[in-house]
Amino acid sequence: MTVTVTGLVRRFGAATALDGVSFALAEGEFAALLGPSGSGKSTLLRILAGLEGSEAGEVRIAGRSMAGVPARARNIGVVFQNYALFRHMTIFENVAFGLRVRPRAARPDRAETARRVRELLQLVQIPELERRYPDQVSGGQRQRVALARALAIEPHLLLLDEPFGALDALVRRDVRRWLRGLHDRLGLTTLLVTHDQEEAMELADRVAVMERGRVVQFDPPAALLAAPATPFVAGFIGHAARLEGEVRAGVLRFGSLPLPPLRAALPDGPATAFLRPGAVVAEALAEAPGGAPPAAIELLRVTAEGERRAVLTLGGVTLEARLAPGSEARAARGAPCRLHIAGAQVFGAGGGRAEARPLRAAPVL
Amino acid sequence: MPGSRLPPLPRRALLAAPALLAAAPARAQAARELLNVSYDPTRELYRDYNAGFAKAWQARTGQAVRVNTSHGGSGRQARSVIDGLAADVVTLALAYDVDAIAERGLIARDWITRLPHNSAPYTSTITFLVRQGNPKGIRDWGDLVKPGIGVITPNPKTSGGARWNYLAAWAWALRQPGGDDRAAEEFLGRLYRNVPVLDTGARGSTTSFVQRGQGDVLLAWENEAHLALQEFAGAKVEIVTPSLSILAEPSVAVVDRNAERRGTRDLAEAYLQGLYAPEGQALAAKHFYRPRDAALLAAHAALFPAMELVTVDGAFGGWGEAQRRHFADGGVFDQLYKPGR
Amino acid sequence: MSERPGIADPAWVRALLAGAALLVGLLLLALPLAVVFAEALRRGWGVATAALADPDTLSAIRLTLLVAAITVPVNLVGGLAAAWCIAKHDFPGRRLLTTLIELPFSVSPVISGLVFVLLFGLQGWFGPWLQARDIQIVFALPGLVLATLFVTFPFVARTVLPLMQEQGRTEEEAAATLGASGWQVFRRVTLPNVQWALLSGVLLCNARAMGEFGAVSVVSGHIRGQTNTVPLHVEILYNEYQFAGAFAVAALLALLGLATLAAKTALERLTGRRLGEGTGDAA
Amino acid sequence: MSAGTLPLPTRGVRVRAIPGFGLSLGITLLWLGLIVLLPLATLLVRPWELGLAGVWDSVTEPRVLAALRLSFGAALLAAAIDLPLGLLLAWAITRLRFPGRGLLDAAIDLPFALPTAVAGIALTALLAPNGWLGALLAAAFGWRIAFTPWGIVAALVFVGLPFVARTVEPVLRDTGPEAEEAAATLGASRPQTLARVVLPALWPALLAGFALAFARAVGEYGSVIFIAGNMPLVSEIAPLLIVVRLEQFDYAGAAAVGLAMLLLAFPVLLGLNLLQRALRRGRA
Repeated sequence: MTVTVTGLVRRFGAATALDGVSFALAEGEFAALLGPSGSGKSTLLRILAGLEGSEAGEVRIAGRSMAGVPARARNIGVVFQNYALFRHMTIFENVAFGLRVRPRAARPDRAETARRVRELLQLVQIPELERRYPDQVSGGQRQRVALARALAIEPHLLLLDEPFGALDALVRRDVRRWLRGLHDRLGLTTLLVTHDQEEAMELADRVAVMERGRVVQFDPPAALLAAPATPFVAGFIGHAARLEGEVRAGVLRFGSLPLPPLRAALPDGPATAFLRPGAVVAEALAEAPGGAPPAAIELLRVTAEGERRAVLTLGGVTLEARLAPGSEARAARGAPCRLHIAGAQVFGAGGGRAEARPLRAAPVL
Repeated sequence: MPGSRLPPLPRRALLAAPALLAAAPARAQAARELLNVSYDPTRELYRDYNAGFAKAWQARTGQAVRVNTSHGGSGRQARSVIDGLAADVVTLALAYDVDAIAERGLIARDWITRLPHNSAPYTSTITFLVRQGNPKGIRDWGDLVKPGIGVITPNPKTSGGARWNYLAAWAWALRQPGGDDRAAEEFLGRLYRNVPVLDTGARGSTTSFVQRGQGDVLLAWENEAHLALQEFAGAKVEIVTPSLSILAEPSVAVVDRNAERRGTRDLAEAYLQGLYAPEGQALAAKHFYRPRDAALLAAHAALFPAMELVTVDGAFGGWGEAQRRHFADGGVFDQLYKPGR
Repeated sequence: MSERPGIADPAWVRALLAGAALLVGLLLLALPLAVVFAEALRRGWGVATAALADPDTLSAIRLTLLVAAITVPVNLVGGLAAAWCIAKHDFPGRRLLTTLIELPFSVSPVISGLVFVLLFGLQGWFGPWLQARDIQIVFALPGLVLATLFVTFPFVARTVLPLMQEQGRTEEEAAATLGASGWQVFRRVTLPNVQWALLSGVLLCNARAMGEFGAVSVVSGHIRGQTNTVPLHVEILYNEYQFAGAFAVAALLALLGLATLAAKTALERLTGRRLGEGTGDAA
Repeated sequence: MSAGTLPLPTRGVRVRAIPGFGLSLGITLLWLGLIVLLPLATLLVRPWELGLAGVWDSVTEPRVLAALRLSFGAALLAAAIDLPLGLLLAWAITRLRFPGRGLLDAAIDLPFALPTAVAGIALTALLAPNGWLGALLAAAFGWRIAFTPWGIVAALVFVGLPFVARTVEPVLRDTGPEAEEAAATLGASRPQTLARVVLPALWPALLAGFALAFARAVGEYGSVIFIAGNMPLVSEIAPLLIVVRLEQFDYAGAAAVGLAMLLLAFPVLLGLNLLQRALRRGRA
C-alpha cells in the first residue's frame, strides 16, 4: 500500500516532536526513518500506527485518510521496540492473538488459526518454540515472535520500531539480512525506525533522515552519501569530521590548519566542510619539513577490513585518514605527516552546497 | 501534674525483660499497691470507693496506698486471675466465677462464708429498660416473648449479668400456671428468638440499646439501668420493674495465694470489709446497688422498689448446679438457643 | 488532546472510573475516619482534650509507645537477618522459612494472644515455674510485648525480602571478592540498597504495633494505668459510656496512623524521584 | 540434619560466596523460634488434652461449625468484594488523572493505619441503624448492615481493601501501556484487550491480594466484634468463640478452635498460592 504523510505536527507541552513532516512511501517499498534520539521518529511511527494523535496534518494509507480511524482498525503491523509480547501467553497464543480478536464473522476457525500460526512460525523459522513463553526464549527469537505476531493480521503496512536494539551485534547482522530477505519475498510496504545509520543504509531502499521534527532528506542510501541535503545529513551520515574554513575566489582554505586548500564552487565567505575518513590521506614523512611538523599521527588503528588508519587531531577535531601507499612503513605514533584530501562536502554560509575537489591531482593517489 | 509519672511496672516484669531496665521508671513512691479485679458495671462504684479507702487507710495507718482496678466481663476477669493476673481481691458478678478461681487453689474453698451476707456486700436485681412512654407496653417477663418485641441481653456464655437475666426469666416462667422445666425452657427459647443483638458483655448491650437504638427492651442490672438513665440524659428511656426477679449477689473475696505472695492480706481484707461499713454501703447505694444495710435500703425505697426476689440457691440449687445444667457447653441454653432465621 | 488515543478509553469512561474510585474511597475509607473525628468533637474540644489529658490515657499512651519501642527494633533486627539470609544465601529449606515467617499473618490476633497465655499463664506450660520465681509475663509488659511481636512479626521481612531478591547477589559477591566481611557486606552494600523499603516496613510495623487490639486484649489484664494500651483504653472508655472520650483517644490513634502514612507516602515520593533520576526518561 | 541427604548441585562443591550466613541464619532461627514457633507449638499440643474424640466433638459442635462457616464465608466474600474494588482503586491511581488522586492514593492505606478497634467502633457508628450511613440504607432499601453477618462482611471489606489494591498497583504500574498498544495494533477492541491482555497479566497479583485479604479477614477480631451482633449460630465469628471458650476456662477447647482455624486456612491459602504459581508459569 502507498502511504502519504502531509504536514504532520505534534507537540508535547512546549516541545515540538513533529514540525510539519511530509513524505510518501511507494507500494512494496522498504523505507527507514533515521535520526538521533529525540528527533521525533518514534512519535511519527506511533502516529502512523494510530497510537498517538497529531495537532495538524494528515496520514493517508492506500489513498484513504486515517483521521478518526483507531489503531485496531488500521490493519498496520507493529513490531515494538521491546517487542511488547504478552508474557502470560505462549508464543503460539501471542501469534494467534490478532486472529482471535477479529469480529466473529471474520474470525478464522480453530484449525485455520492453528494452520496460519504454524505457517508464520515456519516463516520466521521458530516452529519448535510455539509452546514456550516469551520469557523462555532468546532476544532474537522474541523478535521473530513479534514479527510473526504483527504479520498474522496480514497488515497493509509493517512498522518496525528499533527492532534490533535488544540484540547483540552478531545476531543483529544475521537478523537484518534475514528480515530484508523476508521483505523481498512478501513485498510488504515496510517502515523501519532506527538511530543506527548502518542498519538503515543496509536494509532500506530509501532513508528518511529526521532532524528536530522534520524529514530533511528522503533518498536512497547512495544519494545521502553523495549529495547530503543539509550540513546535519552530511555530518550524521558516514562519520564525517566537521571543519570550518573560508572560501575566497572559489578556493576553500582551512586557516592555519595543515590541510591543503580545495576547489569549491561557492560564493566568498565562511564555509563548513565535512570530511569522510576515506577521503583524507596521510602521507607519513621521514622528518618534519622545515621546522615544526604540519601534522603528527596520534595513533594508528586497524579497521575490521584490515586497513591501517591514522588518527589525528586538528583544531580540536578528530580526523581519521587512510595511509598513503609507500609511506606505511614510516607510519608510527608521533610521526609527522602531510595530509591530502580527495574530496569533501562543503556548505556555504548562505546555504549553498558544493562538492569540493583538490586543486591539483593528488600525487599519492 | 498527672503526666509526670511513668506507669509503675511490676518489678517481676523487669526481671523477665532485662533489656527494659533503661526504660524502667524510678520507683519514687513507696505506696503500697492493691489490685482489685472486678467486672464491667462496677467501674464507677470502685472509682469512688478506692479514693475513699486510700484516704481512710492513710489516716489509720499512715501508709499511702494505691488501688488499681481491672474491669471486664466477669468470666474473662476470673479467667485472667486463673491465668496469673495478680489480683489481691476479686469483686465479681457471681459466686460461680469466684468458685472457679477457688477451684484452682488461688482462693480458699470456704471463701463465701468469710464475709457477711454470702460475701456479697451489696446486691442488685434484674429490671427492664424500655423506650420512653413504653410504646410496646412491656410490663412483665411474659411481654418479652410477644412477636415483634426486640429484647437486648448479652450472651450468658460470656456475661455474668446475662446469666442473671436468664435465671430470672426462668424463675418467673416456673412460677406461672403450669410452669415446669419444659415450659420454662420453651419460654426462654421464645425469649432468645426475640434477641436481635447478643453482645458479649452487659456494657455492650446497654450501648446497643441506648446508643445504637437496637431493640425495645433491655434486660439490665438494676444499677446499670439507673446509671444509663443518668449517663444518657437525653436518651429517652425509662425503667420498668417486673413482678418477680432474682436476687443478684455480686461476690467479693481475697485472692489468698496472691495476697500472701504480695504481702497485702491486711490491706485486702480491710478493703473488702470497708464495703460493709456505712461509707461503703452509702457509696453502693449512690451507685444504685442495693445496700445490705436495711435502714439505708429503706431510705432509698424510691430507687429500689420492693419486689419478689428469688435466690440462686433457693431456685436453682446454687451456682455450681445452675452453671452445669444451664450454661455449660451442651447445657440447656445451648439446646434452647436456636436463632429464628 | 488525549495522550494515547490508540488505547485511551473515551473520556466518559475515564470520568466514570475516576468517579467510582473516588466514591469507593469516600464511602469505604474516608467516611469511617470522618466518623472518628466527628464523634470525638461532638461534645466539643473541651471533652476531647480532657479525655486525652486524663492520667489513665497518658499512661496508656506511654505504655503503647514503650511496647512499640521494644517491638519494632526486635522485629527490625530479626526481619533483616531473615531477609538477608534468605535472599543472599542458598540453603535447603529457604521456601519453608519464607512461609514460616509469613505464618503470623494468617493467625488470628486472638490466637496470637492465646498462645502466650497457654505458654506463660498460670495454667500454662511455664506458668508455675515462672510464678515460683516471681516472674510475671502475661498481664504485664513482657506479655504485651510478646503478643505485639507476634502480630507484627512479618512486616519488616516482607517489605525488604522481595526487594533484596530482586536486586540479586552480584553486588554482595563483588563486595566479598573485595575482602569485605559478612557484616561489612550487609552494612555497606545491602543495607543502603534497601533502606527506603526498610523504613517503610518499619513504619507499617510501628503502625500495627501501636494499633493492635485482639492479641493484646487477651494478655493485658486490663489494669488501668498499668497494662492498658491505647486501643484497650479506647474500649474501656467506650464501655464507660464516654463515647466522646473514646473517640477522642481513637482519633489520637488515627492521627498517629495518619502521620505514619504521611511519612510513608513522603518516603515513596522521595524514593520514586530517586529511582526516576537513575533510569532517566527513556521515552 | 536432612541437609546431608539432599542432592547436591552437580557442580560438586557448594560454595558460599557471600559471608555472614551463619550469623544471620542463627538470628533468624532464634527470632522465629522464640516468637512464632514455640508459642504456636502450644496450639498444636494443647487441644489433645481432650483426646482425639474430645477434639473432634469440640470442633464439630454446631456453634463452632457455624462460627467457622461464618468466619471463612464472610472472609471469602469480603475478599471477593475487595477484588474489583481494589482493582478499581489501583487502576484509578495508576492510570487516571483526576483531582484528588493523590489523596485517594494515601487513603488506600487507611485500614492499615487505623487500629482495628477504632475501625470497629467507627464502622458501627457509621452503619448502625441510627448511624450516618445505616439510617440512609435502612430508609432507602430497608437494609440492616450492622449487627448482622453483613456488618461482619463490611468490616472485613474495609480491613482487606488495601491488600488487594496495594498488591495490584505495582504490577499495573509495571505493565505500562505497551502490551495494550500492541493489542490495539493487532485489531483487539478495548474490551478484548482488557479481558485477554490486561486482566490475565493481573491475575497473579489479584490472587495474591485476595489471599492476603482473606488471611487477614479470617482471623480479624477487633473491627468485627463491635459490629457483628455476636449471635451464636448467626453472627458469631470463630475468633470470638475462642475468647468465649477461654472465659469458660476451656483452654483445650479454645486451642482446638484455634487449631481448626489454622488447619482450615492452610489449604485455602495453599490452593491460592498454587493457582498463582500456575498462572505465573513461564514467567521470570
